[in-house]
Amino acid sequence: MRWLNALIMLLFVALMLYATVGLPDHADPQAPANVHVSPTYIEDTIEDTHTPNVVTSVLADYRGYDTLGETIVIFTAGLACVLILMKRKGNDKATLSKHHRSDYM
Amino acid sequence: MIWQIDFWLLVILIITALVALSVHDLLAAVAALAAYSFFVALLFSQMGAIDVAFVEATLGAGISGVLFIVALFLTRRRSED
Amino acid sequence: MVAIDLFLSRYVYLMIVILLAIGLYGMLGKRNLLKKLIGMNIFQTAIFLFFIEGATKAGGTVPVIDESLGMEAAKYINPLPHVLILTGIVVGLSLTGVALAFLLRIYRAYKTLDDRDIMANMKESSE
Amino acid sequence: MIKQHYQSIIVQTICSLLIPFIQLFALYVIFHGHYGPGGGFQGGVLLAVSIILQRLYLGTKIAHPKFPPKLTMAFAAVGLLIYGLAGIIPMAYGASFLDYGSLPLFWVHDAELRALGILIVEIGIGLGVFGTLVLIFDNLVGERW
Repeated sequence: MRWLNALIMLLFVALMLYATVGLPDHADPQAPANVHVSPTYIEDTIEDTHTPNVVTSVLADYRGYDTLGETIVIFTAGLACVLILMKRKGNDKATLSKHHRSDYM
Repeated sequence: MIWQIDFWLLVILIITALVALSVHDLLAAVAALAAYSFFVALLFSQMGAIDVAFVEATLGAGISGVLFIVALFLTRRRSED
Repeated sequence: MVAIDLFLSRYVYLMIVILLAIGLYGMLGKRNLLKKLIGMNIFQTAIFLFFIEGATKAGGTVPVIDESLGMEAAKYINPLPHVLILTGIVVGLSLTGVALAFLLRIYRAYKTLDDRDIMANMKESSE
Repeated sequence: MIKQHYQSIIVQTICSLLIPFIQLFALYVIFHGHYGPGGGFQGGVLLAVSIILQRLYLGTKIAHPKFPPKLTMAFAAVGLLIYGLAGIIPMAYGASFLDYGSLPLFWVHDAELRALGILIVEIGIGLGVFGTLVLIFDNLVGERW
């Protein structure tokens, strides 16, 4: 088992280092991620929204749908926390016995 | 971007990550994880992402540590490995 | 000189790969469930570092528009990965909260956090 | 676990002095998010930190009547509702979903209306994050009340 873990980690590191070769250089202004859509956001933010902080205007205006889904995810996580830790009906001792343990989990 | 500061912050990051995984006392591991999060926040602000640094410093180094410690006191503090 | 240039353009990726490997080791190699969770946090933060590293530009400053600096896109770093990672960090914390709730539930049922003990206990109870 | 209050007068004095300033700073972070680092997520987290600090130093017996745990779910739901209404109300006026430019506030104009819409949405996000984080903390602690 230990050798299997070591092998998986070695393969992972080798794959990641191989993938690093194709990435753009450190702080390259002409990298593909920096030239496609973000210049539009930076140049239009004052005119469109009067908001100097570009991160806020992209977060709440240009990509507001994304943030709506993310807020729903956080709310769902809170609900899941309540439901997991809720005290169930019937006492815990009975559900902890060996016969019912698979049902309990 | 001053590359010396960047490099040494990354080295400190690796050391704190190894410490967080290798101590046997889980409270010390959680403290090392909070220190790791704070150094990540420093690195984010060094890279120019101030909003992300703010959120990492409040969430990763603040509330995350509190939640881990609450779960720790309700379970067991020692770990075997 | 070529070696120094190559190192200066790649060292952040190298360190991030090391951090990813440490997080993966924590998730695979450690037996305590809380240690596995700490490893997951380290892995997650390394991915965030990779995204923020991809957003930097040489000669760019913080993405808050300053009137005296002008409006050209080359003077500010890329704000789009910052938005994605901002939401990613908050989702990661709520994920940690749900994982800790599961951990408390497991401890209440099995009285241990060691995954070999939990597996032995499950095998024993199913027989 | 934290039913009783903390038995040190120094900790109690410092925490009770610190909490109003944390809440003021959280409101500043939410409302100043247009011009500097900050916004709904950070402000909501700071509000949650102030409530969690109050629960830690006063103990749940005294701190729960000050901010009841039942309210946290309501805060999270109200935050999500504010966000959803800011998305749906423009649809009634013929615009698309989440288009703040046609919110029914007729005394502000185009770009300023969008800035106001961003502020409304940030307040919604802040309330949602605040409610959810305090909810998770209460449920994790609440095993041995």
